[in-house]
Amino acid sequence: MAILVVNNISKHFGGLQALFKVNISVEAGTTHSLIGPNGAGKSTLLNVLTGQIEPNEGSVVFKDRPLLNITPHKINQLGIARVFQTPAIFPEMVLLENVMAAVFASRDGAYKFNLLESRRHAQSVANFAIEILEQVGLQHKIRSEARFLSRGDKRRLELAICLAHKPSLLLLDEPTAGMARHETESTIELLRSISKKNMTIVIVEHDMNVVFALSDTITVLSQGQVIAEGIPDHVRGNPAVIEAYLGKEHA
Amino acid sequence: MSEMIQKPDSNAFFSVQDIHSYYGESYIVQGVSFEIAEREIVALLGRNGAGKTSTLRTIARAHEPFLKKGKIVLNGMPLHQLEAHQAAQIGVQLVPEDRRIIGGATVEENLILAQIAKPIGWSFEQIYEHFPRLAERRKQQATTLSGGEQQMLAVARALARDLKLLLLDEPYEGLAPIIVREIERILLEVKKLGITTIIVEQNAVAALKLADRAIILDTGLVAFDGSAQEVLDNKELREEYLAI
Amino acid sequence: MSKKHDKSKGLTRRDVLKISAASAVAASTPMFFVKDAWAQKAIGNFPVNGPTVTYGFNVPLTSIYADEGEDELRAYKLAVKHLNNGGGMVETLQPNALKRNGVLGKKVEYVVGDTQTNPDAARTSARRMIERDKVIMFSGGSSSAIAIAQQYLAQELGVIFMCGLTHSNDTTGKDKRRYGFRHFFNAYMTGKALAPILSKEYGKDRRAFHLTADYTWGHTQYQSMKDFTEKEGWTTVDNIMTPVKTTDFSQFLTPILNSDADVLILNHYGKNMNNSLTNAVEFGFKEMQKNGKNMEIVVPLYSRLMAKGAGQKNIEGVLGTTAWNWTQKDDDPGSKAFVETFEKEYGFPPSQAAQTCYVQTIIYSDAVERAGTFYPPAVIKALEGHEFAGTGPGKTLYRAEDHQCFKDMLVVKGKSPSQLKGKYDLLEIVSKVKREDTVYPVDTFPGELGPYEPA
Amino acid sequence: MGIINRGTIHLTVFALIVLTFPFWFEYTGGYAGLDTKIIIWAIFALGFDLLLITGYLSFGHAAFFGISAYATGLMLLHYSSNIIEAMIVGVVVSTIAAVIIGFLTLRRTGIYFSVLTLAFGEMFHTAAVSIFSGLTGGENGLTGLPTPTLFGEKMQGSNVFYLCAIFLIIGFYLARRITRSPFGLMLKSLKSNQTRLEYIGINVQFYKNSAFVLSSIYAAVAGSLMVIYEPYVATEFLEWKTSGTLVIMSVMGGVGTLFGPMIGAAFMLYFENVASVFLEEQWLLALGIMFMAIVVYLPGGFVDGYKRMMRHWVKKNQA
Amino acid sequence: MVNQIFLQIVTGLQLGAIYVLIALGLTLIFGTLGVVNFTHGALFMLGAFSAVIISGNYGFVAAIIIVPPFLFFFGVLMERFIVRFFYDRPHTDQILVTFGFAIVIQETLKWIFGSNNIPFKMPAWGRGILKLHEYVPFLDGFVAYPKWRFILITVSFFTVIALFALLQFTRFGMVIRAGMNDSEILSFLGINITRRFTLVFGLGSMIAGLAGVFAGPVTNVDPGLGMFYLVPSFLVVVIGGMGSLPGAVLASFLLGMAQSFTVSFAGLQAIVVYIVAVVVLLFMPRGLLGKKGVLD
Repeated sequence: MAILVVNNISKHFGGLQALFKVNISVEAGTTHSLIGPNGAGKSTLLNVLTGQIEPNEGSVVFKDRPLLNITPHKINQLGIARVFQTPAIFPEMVLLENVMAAVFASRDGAYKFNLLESRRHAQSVANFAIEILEQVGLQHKIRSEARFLSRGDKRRLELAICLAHKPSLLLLDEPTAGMARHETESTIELLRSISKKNMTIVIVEHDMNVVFALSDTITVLSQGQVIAEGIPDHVRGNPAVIEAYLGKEHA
Repeated sequence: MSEMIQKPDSNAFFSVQDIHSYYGESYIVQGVSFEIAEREIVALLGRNGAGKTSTLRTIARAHEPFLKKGKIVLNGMPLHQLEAHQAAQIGVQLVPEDRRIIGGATVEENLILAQIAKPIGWSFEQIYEHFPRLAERRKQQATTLSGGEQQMLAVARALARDLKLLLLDEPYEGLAPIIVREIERILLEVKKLGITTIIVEQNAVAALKLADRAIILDTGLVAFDGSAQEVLDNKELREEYLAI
Repeated sequence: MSKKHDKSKGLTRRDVLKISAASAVAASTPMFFVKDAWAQKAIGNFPVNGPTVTYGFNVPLTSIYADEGEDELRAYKLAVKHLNNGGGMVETLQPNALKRNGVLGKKVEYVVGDTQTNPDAARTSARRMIERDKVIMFSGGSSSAIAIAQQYLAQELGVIFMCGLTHSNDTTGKDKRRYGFRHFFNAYMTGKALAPILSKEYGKDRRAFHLTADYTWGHTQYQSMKDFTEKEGWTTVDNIMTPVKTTDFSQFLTPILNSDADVLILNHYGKNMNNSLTNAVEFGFKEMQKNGKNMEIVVPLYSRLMAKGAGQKNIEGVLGTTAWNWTQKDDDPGSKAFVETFEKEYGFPPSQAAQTCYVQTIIYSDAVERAGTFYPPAVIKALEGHEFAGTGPGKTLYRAEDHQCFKDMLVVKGKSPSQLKGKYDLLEIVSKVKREDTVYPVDTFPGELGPYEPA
Repeated sequence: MGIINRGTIHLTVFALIVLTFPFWFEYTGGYAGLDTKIIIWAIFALGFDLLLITGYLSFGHAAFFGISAYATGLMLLHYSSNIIEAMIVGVVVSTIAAVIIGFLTLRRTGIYFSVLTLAFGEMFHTAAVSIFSGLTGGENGLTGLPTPTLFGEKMQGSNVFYLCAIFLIIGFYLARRITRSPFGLMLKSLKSNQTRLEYIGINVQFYKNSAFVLSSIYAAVAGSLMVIYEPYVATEFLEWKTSGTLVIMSVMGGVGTLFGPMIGAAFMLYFENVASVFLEEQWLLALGIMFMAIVVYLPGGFVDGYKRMMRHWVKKNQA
Repeated sequence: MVNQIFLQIVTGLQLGAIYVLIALGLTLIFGTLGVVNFTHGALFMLGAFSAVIISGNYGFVAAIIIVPPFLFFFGVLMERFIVRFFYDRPHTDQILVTFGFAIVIQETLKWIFGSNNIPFKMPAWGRGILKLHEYVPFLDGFVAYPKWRFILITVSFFTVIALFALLQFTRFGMVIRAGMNDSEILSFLGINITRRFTLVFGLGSMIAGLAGVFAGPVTNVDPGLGMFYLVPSFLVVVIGGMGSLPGAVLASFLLGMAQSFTVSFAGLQAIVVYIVAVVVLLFMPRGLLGKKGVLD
């Protein structure tokens, strides 16, 4: 069953055609990668999905609900979480607070605010937050301020913030950028364990190791258009993909 | 990794010695060292976020990232003690990512701006001779140029200055393949001029076509320093650090 | 006679306040008509303990009326000196109960506060004097808003306030308070004194355009000027209310240029007056001809310091009223004594604000001596309806019903630079208006004085 | 958790300091009356901090202080001298204004927000002295108010002090609870990263507005108490200089610390009324220089300075 | 009727001219350096004080010659010793520090000169009125307006022209315009943009000084002047669009006209400036002419 369907999305900025009649269908419980050279429209597509950009035409359907013309926080409340390319965390807050904010948001929704509830006494929230931090491997740093983390750890933290919502769809924008190799590997493991919990994941990624290690399906974008789609092996051998992405001579 | 880091030689034409730089509180360049001989062209490679652009910007003495430690020496001049404009005046030229063409100014004004500070390099005649496209559009608003033309202008702007070290940051980024070929042709021409160059490029294959040598960065550290051919031949190396 | 009531030695001021509050009901019986039957409870900072008594001088030391404030302060200091050692009006006051050894044998000391020309700051500062420095009386001010604000505070806390420079009808009109006394004249009296002279100087068939500072003083001034000039046969063409903060009045002057008005009346004071007059002169109103007559500018309320701020050239020939001018030193012994001692002390002549504040301090002290106690209701009684001489030309009356003072006042005109005799000689006296000519019935304005003992 | 935890201790100590304020304040050169004023401004500053936590610098908070003051004053004047109705009306009217202004201004950020709030604030101030001068008494302020009462008891002297003190203690308790609640966490997150907050499913606009309204309620309570303390309403209550003073107090004390702005308020009023005796007219100049020095060298204000000192001291003692 | 409308337009123009002179420097500094300068009103005031003192002692021409360079110098020092350290700090910090400095300037002037108005004597050539009906054909009867106001409009006009010319046609201007767009790339091209920014700050202050010289005689001179003009000049800059010079000019005249045409409605007149600001900002969040700067 397709959890997310992108229908004929087009978007242009002035004269630049960022997306042209893009169709993608993401199956529930799978990991779906979007690849393509810089400027291919991957980030634009993510922005369309999370309500930052209004497309010029087309529609997006998530769990049979249209996803356009609603604000990012509503999209999030529907169950779509996003990890940004540059980690979007709360730098001045400690890790526990970072995740607890997300847990509270998920528990209370967009409007209800618990004015007088003590955070210190919200044990179940804190426990859940710690549990998630453990899941991403940050349990030993829960009292340090987020801005002092390394880039890799910041990304893990952001992932933890997103997981706090128990989303049904996780959007990852270059989750391993800036990570050392061993970090990348543990991130792959982490994502794999997450996807095993029946989570649908959409990844935009440059690192082919990551892409091929994780993906059930790969969609290749080039200059705003889908040029190939399919299982990893199928995509790997596709000449159009090689030309556009890997470079002709050394495919 | 450490065995790959070479001891910097202070006699080199250009050397970077154990530089550490920060964006605010994030520690980006974590102790990079390398050296480059005169007229050499080096490709600085690595995956997204490996610290390539930050290294270039540190060399160009940009305000950010902030260099906390380390030395950068060009032709005996201590670059690490200078500000960006001073670095530019002794011959460092950065052609930045996104070209950074100055909006609201014409093509020619962009070139004039490049020649306000002394010393200057190519004259306009020379530039227009090599870049006839720019000559055609000299009175046009520079931001209305196509991506490829903007890249030409960015390179021309660097040549308009008397340069000793050219830093190219992602010269092919966001350009259509046909334009990439044209920029490639220009860069090959620049190569013939014998200017010492560092080129950062995501498209490693394209970069290695120009470069004599390759340096691969990984999370702010030098992971490999060797000939360009070595990178092209070593699939494992490519997969590990370049993800191709 | 008050000595035996000094029982509250050990009490804190808070207790004093509480007692005074609790005794409010008991005190509001008509006992006080018999002087010796005063139930002399603690009110405000009464009783006064120790060998000294403190007065509070709350004047604008910063902000727009600072110059006036400084001159007021000079006058206060001089008054204290004279009260303690004799001299000045202490010698000329008639009748005179002052003993030249302080007041009721207590040496007079003073504290100074800064009103910042801001009612809120003025009240804060007054409170500080009352609550920290235990002043028995406070005085000062250069604005009606501030005077009124302090008058209410005086009533609340039971400390007499002798108003400084305040010209609004409200001060002794709808906002009159039992604990506040005004020595200065008001807008109504200005209108009454000025209008006949205007019609004499400029003719009966005049068309006036008013610019009015948009606050209560301005409104009362405008109303008074309108009423009295219309009585003289003038026509009021129009009035524009100008925001108090205006610094450039050109937009308000433009409509006048285009009207058929031939007199411009500026119901402005202080900085507003400086600016509007400067702008009006710039707009050529002084050289302009309208309806075949010379255009005239009138500034109903004048002060020498303000005239200085507006610039000599601008005020030349402009008519207005003022309470007193130092050039009157030759007219009466009180003015003479004051001006001479002031000049001797400071090297230049006093302003009308200084004269008002000086007299207020002297008159209060005299009332205390006459009452024989600092007990505020008794002092108020002594001041109410008191008539005296020797503080300026003619006799002065503090009317009991509204605490407005009536005395002679002046209609003045800005001198031309050629007439000047020295730096401080800016105003030419056109007419000395007699007290009888400006008296008005009490019921002209509404308002209640409130009780003798504060609630 | 036992009953004796850090929160209880903080609160008890705070309450004790506030309640005993009049008794020791006089030994520091202060005097009765000023103590009440300090408490009122502390309430105002405390509430302002709830907005500052979100990173929004309002230059128009005097509006809520002033509107409430006028509403309270008018109630006392025309309806009854009982403060309960007057305070309720004051706070309600001011809160309605805050809801509207917040809705309009919070859509902008940074300097635009500051200037918009400034414009709104000055609009109210100017309107009060011109258009509504019949109602407000114009430049004279609202005078002639009766002595406020509470159940027949006159609200004067120490009565007002303890009334204000109780409000401050409750206000502090609530502010502390609020900053330590999930809501408080969201406000902190709001300053830290609005985008991320939106992407964890929070309606950022709604939270911003709530913080704005909450802080305006404190301002309204303070404005209302000011009128009870001094049965008089000055036009200055609405003026932008009042907002500016509030900003200076908060910054000097230390933004986002709850204690800081209160300390800033106390310091500034103390400085204005006590230190001005030595500095005379130059106290404002001294204050300006001090303020600049704090912005340049100690952006965290007094509270930060204290923390740094303590850290330094601890380090020294450890060494 | 025609007369009246004409006069109100002239009044609107000259009110706008004062706003232009004050707001121009403010928006130039914001547009180029990205600094929100709450000291600007105080700089204008400093200009007016210097002008009144110098013209009182040495004549008005001396004030024209001395005051703008003095303010230029003052601005350079201010940039060098205060503002420079706040380029990388948030706008709110810039507001705070410049607000603090404005208080310091104001209180210092108050200390030295007292709080009362210092009368500003107009030079003889600026006094008197212009009889407009002699020049403008459709006016009938007697229509006059002070000469100084036209001088003010003219000075304002030429200042705007000069600033535009400086920015459009000189090398310095080209660098500055480019710097407003992207100052970093200029430093990569070897240009010491910091030094030029210092000069721009000086230039902005100099215009404030010029405003002090020419607007001083009509606004009068006292230490409240700076704070008084601070709020409206910020409104002008924000309404016009932060950093947009044409926007500031447009907004100045918009506010001037709004004030001039509401003059007979006392209450409205007092708040019209704020109403315009609120309405413009609510519907055009970036002000009338966006925020992209002089180049657009």
